[in-house]
Amino acid sequence: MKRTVPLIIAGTVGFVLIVSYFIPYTESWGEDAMTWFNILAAIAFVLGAGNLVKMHLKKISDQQAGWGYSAITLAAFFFTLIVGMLKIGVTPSEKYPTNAWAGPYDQAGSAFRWVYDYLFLPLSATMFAMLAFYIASAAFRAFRAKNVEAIALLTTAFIVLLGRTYAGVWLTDWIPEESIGLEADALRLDNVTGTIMNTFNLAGMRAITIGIALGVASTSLKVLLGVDRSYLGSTDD
Amino acid sequence: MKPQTLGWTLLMVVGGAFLIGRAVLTGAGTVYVQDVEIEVEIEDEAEEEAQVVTLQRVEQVPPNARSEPGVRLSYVHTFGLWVAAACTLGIFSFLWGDNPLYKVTEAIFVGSSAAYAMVVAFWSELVQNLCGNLLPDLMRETLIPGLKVEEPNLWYLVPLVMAIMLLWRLMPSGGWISRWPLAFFIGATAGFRMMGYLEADFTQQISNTIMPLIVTGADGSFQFWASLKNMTIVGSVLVCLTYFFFSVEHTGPVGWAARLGIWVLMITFGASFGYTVMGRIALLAGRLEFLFDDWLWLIDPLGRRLDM
Amino acid sequence: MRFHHAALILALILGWNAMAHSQDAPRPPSDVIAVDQPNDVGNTVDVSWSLSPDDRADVSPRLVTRYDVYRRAVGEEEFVKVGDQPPGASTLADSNAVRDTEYLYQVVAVGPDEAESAPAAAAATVVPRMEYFRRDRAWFAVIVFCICSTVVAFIVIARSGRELYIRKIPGLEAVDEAVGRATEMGRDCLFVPGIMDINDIQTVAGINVLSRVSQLTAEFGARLEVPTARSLVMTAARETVEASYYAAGRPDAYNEDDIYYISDEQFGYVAGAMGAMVRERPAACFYMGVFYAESLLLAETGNSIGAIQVAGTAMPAQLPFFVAACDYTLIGEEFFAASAYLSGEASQLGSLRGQDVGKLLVAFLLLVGCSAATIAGLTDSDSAETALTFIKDHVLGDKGFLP
Amino acid sequence: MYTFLRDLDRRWIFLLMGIVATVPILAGWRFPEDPSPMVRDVFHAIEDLPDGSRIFMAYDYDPASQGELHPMALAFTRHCALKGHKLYFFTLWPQGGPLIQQNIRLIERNFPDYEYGEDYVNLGYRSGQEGPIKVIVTDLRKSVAVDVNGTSLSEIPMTRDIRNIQQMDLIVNVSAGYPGTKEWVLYASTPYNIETVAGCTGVSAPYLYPYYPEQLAGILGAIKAAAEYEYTLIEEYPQLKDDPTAQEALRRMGPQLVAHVTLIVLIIVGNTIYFVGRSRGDVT
Repeated sequence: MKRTVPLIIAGTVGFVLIVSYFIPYTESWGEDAMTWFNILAAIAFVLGAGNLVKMHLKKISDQQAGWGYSAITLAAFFFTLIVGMLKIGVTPSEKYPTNAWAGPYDQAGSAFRWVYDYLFLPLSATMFAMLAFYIASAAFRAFRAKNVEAIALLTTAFIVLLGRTYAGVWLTDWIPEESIGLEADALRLDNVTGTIMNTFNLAGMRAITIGIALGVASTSLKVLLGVDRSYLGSTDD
Repeated sequence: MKPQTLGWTLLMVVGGAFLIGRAVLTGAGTVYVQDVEIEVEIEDEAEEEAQVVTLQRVEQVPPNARSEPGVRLSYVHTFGLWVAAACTLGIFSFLWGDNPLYKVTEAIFVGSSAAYAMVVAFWSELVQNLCGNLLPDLMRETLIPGLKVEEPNLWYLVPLVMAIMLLWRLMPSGGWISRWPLAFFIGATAGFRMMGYLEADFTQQISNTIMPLIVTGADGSFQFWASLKNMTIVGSVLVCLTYFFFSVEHTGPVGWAARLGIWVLMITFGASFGYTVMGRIALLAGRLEFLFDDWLWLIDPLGRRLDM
Repeated sequence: MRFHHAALILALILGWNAMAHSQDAPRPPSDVIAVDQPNDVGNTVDVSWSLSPDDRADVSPRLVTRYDVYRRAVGEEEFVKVGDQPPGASTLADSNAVRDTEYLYQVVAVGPDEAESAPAAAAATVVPRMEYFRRDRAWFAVIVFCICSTVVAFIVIARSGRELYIRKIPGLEAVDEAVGRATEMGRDCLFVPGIMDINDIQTVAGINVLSRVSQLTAEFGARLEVPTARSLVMTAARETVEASYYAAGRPDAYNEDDIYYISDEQFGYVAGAMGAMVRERPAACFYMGVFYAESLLLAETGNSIGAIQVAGTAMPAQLPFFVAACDYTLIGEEFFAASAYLSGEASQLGSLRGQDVGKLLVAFLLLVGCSAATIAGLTDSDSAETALTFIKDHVLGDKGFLP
Repeated sequence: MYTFLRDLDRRWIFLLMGIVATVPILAGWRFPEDPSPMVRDVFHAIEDLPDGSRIFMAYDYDPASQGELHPMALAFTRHCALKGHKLYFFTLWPQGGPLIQQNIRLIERNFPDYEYGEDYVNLGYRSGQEGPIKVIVTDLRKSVAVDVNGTSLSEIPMTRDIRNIQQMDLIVNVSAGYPGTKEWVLYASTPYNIETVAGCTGVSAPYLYPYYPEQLAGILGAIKAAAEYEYTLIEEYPQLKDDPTAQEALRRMGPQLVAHVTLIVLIIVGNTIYFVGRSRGDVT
């Protein structure tokens, strides 16, 4: 019961989705399965948040190191949750001016939007922007020409870095368009970059893509046939 | 340690003085808003005359409009802007090293982002698709007045039950119940991914790679560069696939092919690296523009503070 | 009173419309054709027409502002509008048809001020039908079947006890070595199973590697920390690690709280994981699963605390950073192979062999296809041309089973 | 010198990077652009459609990647509006909603003739990662019954006759990762032959190249391509020449150039130290 039913469910729904790809009659079955899937995906956010709350409450009640930060996390969580769920500051939309609940939850001027604009946006954007610094330090310390492979990687990176800014154009625009009967401008850095992207990068990525597609197919098959059941865990509960 | 503390204190004092100076002298970091009233007519079937409802909206305006009538300083948004700037600097402070300010911003980030995703999923998916189909009349009267679903669709009880089973995981015992919806989730993913990947990433990729190895122009002349390009593409795909071949040892000709394959892969990664750098710098530029333009008013690329 | 007004307005509109007709209504489109869309559920009719002679891009303002498409079920009186298209467009797919109903279609060109041309009707009626099998995907079905059956066949062979050779994957020793080093130094190991959910196969592969790492930490007595971005991954990781500690006979050393959930949000998670790294200072870091931008953040932070780092991912975009910043990286499919190798399960090794057969199929199709394309380009050979179109349009395309 | 550089605290590099990005922004440096063939392909995919075509704007990005993708998204929106296309905004990212609203603000400010429901509509966010693509590609209403304002799609003129997104003339996808361009290619454009163009982050552009040109009509990779796109747009529509909001990506290329050169210098210096160290026997 605890293991067989899940295997049957996984196999059936997967099979329906595969069949609906080939048989138009079953197309709507596939749509229904996907609609339910999307609802479950939304519930997964609640599950995630539930876990977060559980974990931080435990940290606070155990007075673990840094529990003060857990308290801040929970405060931020509940503040965002409450202003969002209650649609605080949302005014009715023009279409339904008498129903305040019909306004969009992320309306400009609402409290939830304030959290988005002034907390969420700067925090996530800055987090991402930090990568610029880390790339610089990685360039200095990690990108070493240790062997032939590394040299290939570095040289390509060099060319692409230059070729994708005006520096590449500026450095090599002295190369004539045509010389000794050949299209010499292919040697300009911006064109070399284009060639690398359209030839080597395309081929390398294509091989990786094909390999991964095969990997996805065989793993999916194993899941549907119940051969791979790691998602069920190894214990009974 | 002492000189360092002194250095920090000095930096803080100078920085603080600069900020206060900017704020007092130029008004940097202030946000201005305008109240807008929208009149909407609602047609009431019972009434002869259409009723008029006035909706209040607050709109942000660029600072150079601050002396216009109806425009006022917004304390909420100004406070928000300074909070945003503090958050930005708080995260950047991690570059120096772990510190309490970073930990506070990190905690706020984790908490608000979890709640954010939950709120958005609740309103857009659970209310509209789940409740909208199970309780259409109630939803029409309360949350979604424009809903067109007439009859409750009882099929949606299935995802509802599965949702409850999934949430059962938060309970102290009986966690195995959540395996049923989990199995549904995983089975569905496996099913549609298998088809999607095999079509777009397998057959289509083979089809995209089939090309003439020797290219001739319209007049029948031999095209050297185009031929070389095609040969390189087809050859590179084949040697890279050899590298990912696990059933034979990489020795002899196979070993050579695999070695060529790893070189092509490295060139690919080099190109990837170059492209990624480009993106990351743009992100930093975006943040710096926020600090210099919106907050400190040092630059004005969009002309929002001309004539001030 | 109201009725009176309405009638007056209607009369005005009609009269004005009639006037417009006579003056600046565009000429109608022609050659309207309505056909049932093949290989569908039977809800779509493809309507096409030749543009009105007045529909010209070089005249401004345009004399045709849009085309309205109408349809009427045979037996009904009124034509119903089913859609419109901008000028210059000459096709419309009406996807709101009802299966097995006979329809008549007509198209009207609309000019400025809503002046309508005379309707152009399709010569024949059309009945949308549902097909039982998507013939355009017939060859694709064959390919899917081939790949699936090879994988299944090799799994069966492997389970029957036949040894399947899989080449040694370099970098697996790196895992053992890293855990050993961490134990020597008396510091922790950190395992990041990526940021995607358990339904991603890379996460599953990562959990397989985790099972190996946790076996080692259980044997050596090192502490293992696993921050996760998804609650479901956390549960799976807990179960895997617990099983390893039981198998190693050290259930007492297993601490559930070392495997914890941070946040579903990408950067919220990274912020938490990076924080954990600088505070706990693990000596060995493993990154196995799906990674996005966080790859470099994690790898650089690991670098700065001097940890040995081993990574594995099939995310092409993130591989350069792992390759550059980590001590060892499992690239793309190598990562899946490593996970199969580590699990040691016959079925895993069998499916790996099945994938290799898939790669042979790719090589075969490429060689045949490229040869045909080359010959077709060099000579005017009809058979090479036929072979090429057969492979590209039928076997790999959507033109049906046979030409 | 060697030991100083070898043991250099990485915070100095961070500082250098900060300065390098700051100076061009404060100084407002700009550089000319030369649109690449790929960018022209994307431009023509939108430009060559008949005016008033239906375009599905799948804007799958969030504030984290705003610096890189927002200029591109705005350029797409502006271009489509200049052509008078009908726009259907949709996002698979929970944080994408307010960014769509900013694109809509652009329309409201610059194209007063554009009317909500007639010329553009905001379908909002749906959860399930690639799940919603699978549904809307055959049945839009099963996933999106109402727009963001709670109005039923059957009451909105431009969605009344739309059953699924196969009826779109083009999908314009701006993507910051997963779910994004790859998923649109896998579940919509390849199986149902819907023409698609993509604008994506620098990190994902290289792995989308295998789809070009058969499965994707064009790819804009990162801010550089966005700048070239803006440049092409200004060439074609000279009225944008004096509009600073139409040149956000062009502006961002200043720090880009200086930072790229700095990175190259850093790699060279790093490797010099490495080789000097190796010759001295410092590195194994």
